[in-house]
Amino acid sequence: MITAGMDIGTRSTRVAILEDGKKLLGTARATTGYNFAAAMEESYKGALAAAHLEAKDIQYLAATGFGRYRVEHRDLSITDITATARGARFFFPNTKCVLDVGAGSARASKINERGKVLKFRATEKCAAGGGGFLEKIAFYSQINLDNLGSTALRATNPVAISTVCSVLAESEVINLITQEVPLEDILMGAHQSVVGRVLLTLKQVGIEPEVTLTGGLVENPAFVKAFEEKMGGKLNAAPELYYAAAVGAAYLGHQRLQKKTGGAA
Amino acid sequence: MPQEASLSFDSLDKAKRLQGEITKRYFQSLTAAHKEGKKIGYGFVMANPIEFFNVFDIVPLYPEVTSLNISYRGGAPPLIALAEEEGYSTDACGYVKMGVAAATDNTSTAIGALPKPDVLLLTYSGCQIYIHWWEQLHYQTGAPILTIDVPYVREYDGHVDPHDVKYVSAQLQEAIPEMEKVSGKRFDENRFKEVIALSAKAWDLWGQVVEMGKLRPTPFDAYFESIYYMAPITIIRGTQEAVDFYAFLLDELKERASRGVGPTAEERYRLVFEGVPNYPFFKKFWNLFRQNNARAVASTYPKVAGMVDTGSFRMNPERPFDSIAEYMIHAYCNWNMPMRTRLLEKYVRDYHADGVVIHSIKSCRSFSMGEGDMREYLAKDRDIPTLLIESDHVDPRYYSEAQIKNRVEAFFETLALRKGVA
Amino acid sequence: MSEPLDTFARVMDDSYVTYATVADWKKQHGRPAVGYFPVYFPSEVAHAMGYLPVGILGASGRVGLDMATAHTQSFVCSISRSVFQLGLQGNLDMMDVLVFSNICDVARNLSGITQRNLPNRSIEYLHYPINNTSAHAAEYLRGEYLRLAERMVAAGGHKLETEALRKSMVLFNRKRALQEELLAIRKNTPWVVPYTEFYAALRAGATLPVETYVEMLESYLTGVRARESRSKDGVRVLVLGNFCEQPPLPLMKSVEEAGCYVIQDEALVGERWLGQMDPRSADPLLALAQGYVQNLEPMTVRFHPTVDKQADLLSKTQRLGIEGVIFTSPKFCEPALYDYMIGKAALDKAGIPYLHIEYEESMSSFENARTMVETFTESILFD
Amino acid sequence: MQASRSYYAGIDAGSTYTKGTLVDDRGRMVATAVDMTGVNIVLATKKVYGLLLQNAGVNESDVAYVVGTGYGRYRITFGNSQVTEISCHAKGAHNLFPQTHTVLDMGGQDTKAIRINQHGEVVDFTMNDKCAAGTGRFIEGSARALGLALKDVGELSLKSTNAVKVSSTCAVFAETETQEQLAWGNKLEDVLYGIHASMATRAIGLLRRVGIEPDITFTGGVSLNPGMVRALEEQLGKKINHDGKTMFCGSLGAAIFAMEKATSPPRAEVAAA
Ligand SMILES: Nc1ncnc2c1ncn2[C@@H]1O[C@H](COP(=O)(O)OP(=O)(O)O)[C@@H](O)[C@H]1O
Ligand SMILES: Nc1ncnc2c1ncn2[C@@H]1O[C@H](COP(=O)(O)OP(=O)(O)O)[C@@H](O)[C@H]1O
Ligand code: SF4
Ligand code: SF4
Ligand code: SF4
Repeated sequence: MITAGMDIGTRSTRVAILEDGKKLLGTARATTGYNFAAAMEESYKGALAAAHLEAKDIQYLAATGFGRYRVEHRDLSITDITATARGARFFFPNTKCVLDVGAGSARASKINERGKVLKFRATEKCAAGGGGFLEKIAFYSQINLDNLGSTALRATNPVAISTVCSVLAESEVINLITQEVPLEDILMGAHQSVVGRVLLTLKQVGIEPEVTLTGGLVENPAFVKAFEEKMGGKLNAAPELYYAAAVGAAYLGHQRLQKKTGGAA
Repeated sequence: MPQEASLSFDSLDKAKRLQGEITKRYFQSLTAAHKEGKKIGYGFVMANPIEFFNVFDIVPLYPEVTSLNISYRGGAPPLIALAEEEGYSTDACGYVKMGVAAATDNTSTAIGALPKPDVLLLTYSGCQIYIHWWEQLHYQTGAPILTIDVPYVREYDGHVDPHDVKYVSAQLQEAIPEMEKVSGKRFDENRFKEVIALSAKAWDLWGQVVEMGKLRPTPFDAYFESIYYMAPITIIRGTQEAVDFYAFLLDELKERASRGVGPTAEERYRLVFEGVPNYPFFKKFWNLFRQNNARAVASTYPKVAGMVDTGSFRMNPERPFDSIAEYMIHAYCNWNMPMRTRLLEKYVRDYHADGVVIHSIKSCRSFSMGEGDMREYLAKDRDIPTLLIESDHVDPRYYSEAQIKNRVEAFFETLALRKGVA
Repeated sequence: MSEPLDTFARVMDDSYVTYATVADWKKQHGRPAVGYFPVYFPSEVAHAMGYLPVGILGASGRVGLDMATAHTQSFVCSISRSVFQLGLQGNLDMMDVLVFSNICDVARNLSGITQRNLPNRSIEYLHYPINNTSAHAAEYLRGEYLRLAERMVAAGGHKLETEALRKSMVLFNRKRALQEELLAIRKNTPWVVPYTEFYAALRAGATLPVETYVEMLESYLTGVRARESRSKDGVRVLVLGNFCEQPPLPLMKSVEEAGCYVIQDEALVGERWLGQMDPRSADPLLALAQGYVQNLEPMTVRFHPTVDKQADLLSKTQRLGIEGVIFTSPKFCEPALYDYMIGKAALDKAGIPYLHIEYEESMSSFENARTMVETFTESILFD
Repeated sequence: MQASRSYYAGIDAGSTYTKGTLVDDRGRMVATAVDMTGVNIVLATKKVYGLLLQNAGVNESDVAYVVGTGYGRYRITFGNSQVTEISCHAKGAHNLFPQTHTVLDMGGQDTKAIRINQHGEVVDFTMNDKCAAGTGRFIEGSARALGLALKDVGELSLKSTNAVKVSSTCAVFAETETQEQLAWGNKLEDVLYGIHASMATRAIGLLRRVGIEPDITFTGGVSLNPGMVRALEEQLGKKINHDGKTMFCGSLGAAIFAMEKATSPPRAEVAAA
């Protein structure tokens, strides 16, 4: 049984293909931009290619993310909170808390052993924290996003950036830059500031290990480190978790399909 | 009204130290209260009938006073974080968040662990968040709420209907049995009158202090220094100690005036301030003005302790309940916005000020909602240079130094132009 | 059937900005109108004096806030700014009297700045007592009503006569009884009346003259009773927090689309929340005041020394068969945010699922809220 | 060749760009220069100053006085004094458009409304408050979400025939807001114009705080954005002054201040920090 999950996020569109809800056959991503259709097609084709499959092989397609209703040939649509929870458990079966950090905002949820969401919180306006802020900071400091985390890790004396609204936090960063505070200290401070907001959301649902991080920031080592330090515990983070929502959607698609066909593979 | 007198200009600055000692003793009395078998009553600064607490020997704890002191020492963030983890919004008043966090089991603060309330006296005047705050504490600690409903001064000409005074006065009397129950003390009318007589003396002296701002140059900063000086009128009013303090302060300021010294090297600008100060960055904030040789000659914030300079009330031992009621009704934030706006304008005129600074805090809609309109009126209709800046009184996350500095500097650039041209 | 509904929809539509219904009524009757800011207002008094009482409920994003922005800061709720904007751009000109009250600091200060900026108008402020344990509270409120009545005479109304007041009380009792019936229908068979329809029917009641409204609501209810509709499955939710600033309808729609039935909410709660008042009382004005003071149904912006909000919430969820509670708070609305904390603590203890979302009357992006509501429903429905 | 020491420079070290302007002894704009501010402000200001001299073809020794402005004004090591960008934008706008009474400056992180008198002096000013909604960041956020270049956003929005209502201009949620409007099936240009219109409403709110008196001059980086110009003009119902040079108003004003400071006897000095 081959199922696919498609996650249309504000920044990127991601596709994952699963076999029997167990084996990850392939993934791909594309920038969402303003042409959703193109992003969907690109990522879908990419995942098929990675899985060495053709379109007709896909028996079920589950869509998630804010653009889920735009996927016309979808069989099912699920919210990204539900999908991410299942995806996190797919990779880390002992996950109790999921923390999904995207470009704009973060969501924390507490889940049970079957991956069902028990409680969740999303960051609200004015206290939102996400990867987008870090991207801006990378832009000001004229460093590549890929190197952002590793540069921040060199900090010896991170400065606190405490402003609430993350746009105003940018002004604070700029102010620090004008005061010639060492760049890596500012960068680490910026990471810590996102960590603070996101951790607050996690605390509001109640921290219970294991905690799994999903979304764009899994690729940022400084974020992971700062988070673990502040939380005082380990965070599951792996590059595959970037696709957690898509994988979770494909997984739920598989379950659904199984129910419909009575489990006959 | 931070506890320590950490800024001193010259030897003529003993009153601040004295105030520091008073506040310190007050905090000690809080921690000791339960051990000494006394009851703790939580109360608000605005319109607090402290005389009413005094007469029952209930030790009043003002979470606003404790919070600002904690905040002044940089102790606000952990308390605010604790409350936000509970689920309180970033948009909620910082005082409430600090208050509920400090009343949570095993919480220590920058001024020690605070005792829990035995009674919550809800003197609802000037701020409706007071109601919600006490409700939170009620559900959190189980302490009973005793309500005194204080109507708003809603006539734009300041008229207060006699039925308002009657209503408040009646409620105070209705509250006596409850207070007797909580405190285990009987109400003693003679003692009540004595306390009120002392309170009246302190008010009178404090009123004279405030008026010193009219001198040119002013011997004190009527905003930044008043923050210290207003403490005793709030926390120990109705005692001889408070009377002595204000007599001492008045002498000190007269002495300063006779020697021609004041809070800045010279007096280049005379300003009127509106709004709650910024406690976490109190000195930095003050410095932005001191550097420019600007002194506050009058301000509204210290009047939250009582509208001492508007003739709105007089403590009178012969009319104990009614005079307290009048005092409670005339809390600064219990005045409607047009009255508040006109008061600022009057200050500018009476104190010969060059401009107005409005420090608008995000936590407090009671103070801040409408300050934009005040600015609009003063600047546009009255051509009074007016600066509006925003931050918060306790939450350092809302203080953006670069932004504020920029605005303050630009304001002084325009003031300089005016004075240069004039 | 569709006739009352069309009227409700049309009246709702013009109650955002234009208030055409009010203008027409004034032209026709040559009598004054009084606009009131949420939550509660003694419409009986206004009606008895020949006024048309009109709820001013915010513009729901249909006006730009450029003028309001010039006078207020950004950290206040949207309804206060949109109402101020409506005032400044002249949309409230047909209200001869505007009334504010002590629901929160924002609304309170708004009265003053409105007074300063709309000078040739009677801007009144009513203080509703919060100490309902005081023996003097009802008497005090009666005094407030009299004071208001005096001002309303000055602004062009009739004198307040006892008999007229009794008649008005009968009418408004009828209005509330009919609204109760509508609420009962939603409680028992929520699939029969979609939320948007329910809301329009309620909202029209804050604008239409009560005589017309009662008639229309009766005919609407007759139609509804005759409706046949298969019962549908859905999660029964209680929505709290929408007592003042009105949530945009698409937001409430998405709650229903996600599979929830809003069994009860606080929309326009001030219109319907006082039960029956005794028109035969020797002093009907005092009866009206007592109705307010002695009503023990909690409301966020009304403090009650004698009511346990937590116990009340739990008993309500039980009584109504509620499966989940959705707290909606207008952005920057402190009263709603604090009541959320009180309610949340009770629900946590009782193990009842709940969700918290923030909204603004003018919001144009619903995706975040929608995702949360859908997830919430999924988590209640599926295992 | 002019006599030496008859040029005056203004350097505006902004949050995003550092701008420089050189004027001659009659206050005429001689040259401009611009570069990203980046992390090293000292370097950026030096570089822009160098570029400026190069563009004008004059030597450093020909410059009599340099005034710094912008957030990084205290980092301008070669400057003689500093003035806030509020006074500078006023001065600059007055220089370019002498009839100006109201200035709207939209930069990267804040928006300012300034009322000025006939001498280009600030009478009243206000800036966006603690909320950053409606600043240039919103456009940047949308542009990034859509993968568009900043300079194309305004152009594209001009194609709009049916602007979408985008009421929230919370800069933090710019991306979500923009993408969701597209997900509803709205046209790209209509969404973009909706964004500009909504930002214009907020900016006009700020202008109203100080009072709108003609002429209105639009300055700062966002004045290069034609979508914003159209939205402002539509809502104000009148024309606003702007041109390719209005982005340099801050540095131009600083240069004029430099000229005034160097040539006139000191008036009531402003005690800066
Ligand atoms: N190579 C990378 N290194 C570090 N961070 C990255 C990298 N790629 C993406 N990110 C971070 O991930 C965020 C985008 O997350 P994503 O999950 O794609 O967003 P969304 O779910 O909103 O579409 C960016 O804002 C950025 O901070
Ligand atoms: N070519 C352009 N087209 C449209 N907008 C532009 C262009 N260049 C800059 N901007 C806008 O100008 C802003 C920066 O303005 P600027 O006045 O330089 O700000 P600051 O003084 O804070 O550095 C950017 O956020 C961007 O929105
Ligand atoms: S821009 Fe910042 S302060 Fe303004 S609404 Fe958005 S998050 Fe809040
Ligand atoms: S809202 Fe204002 S007056 Fe009320 S408690 Fe908070 S800071 Fe004090
Ligand atoms: S929405 Fe909330 S804050 Fe705004 S006026 Fe209503 S009660 Fe007050």
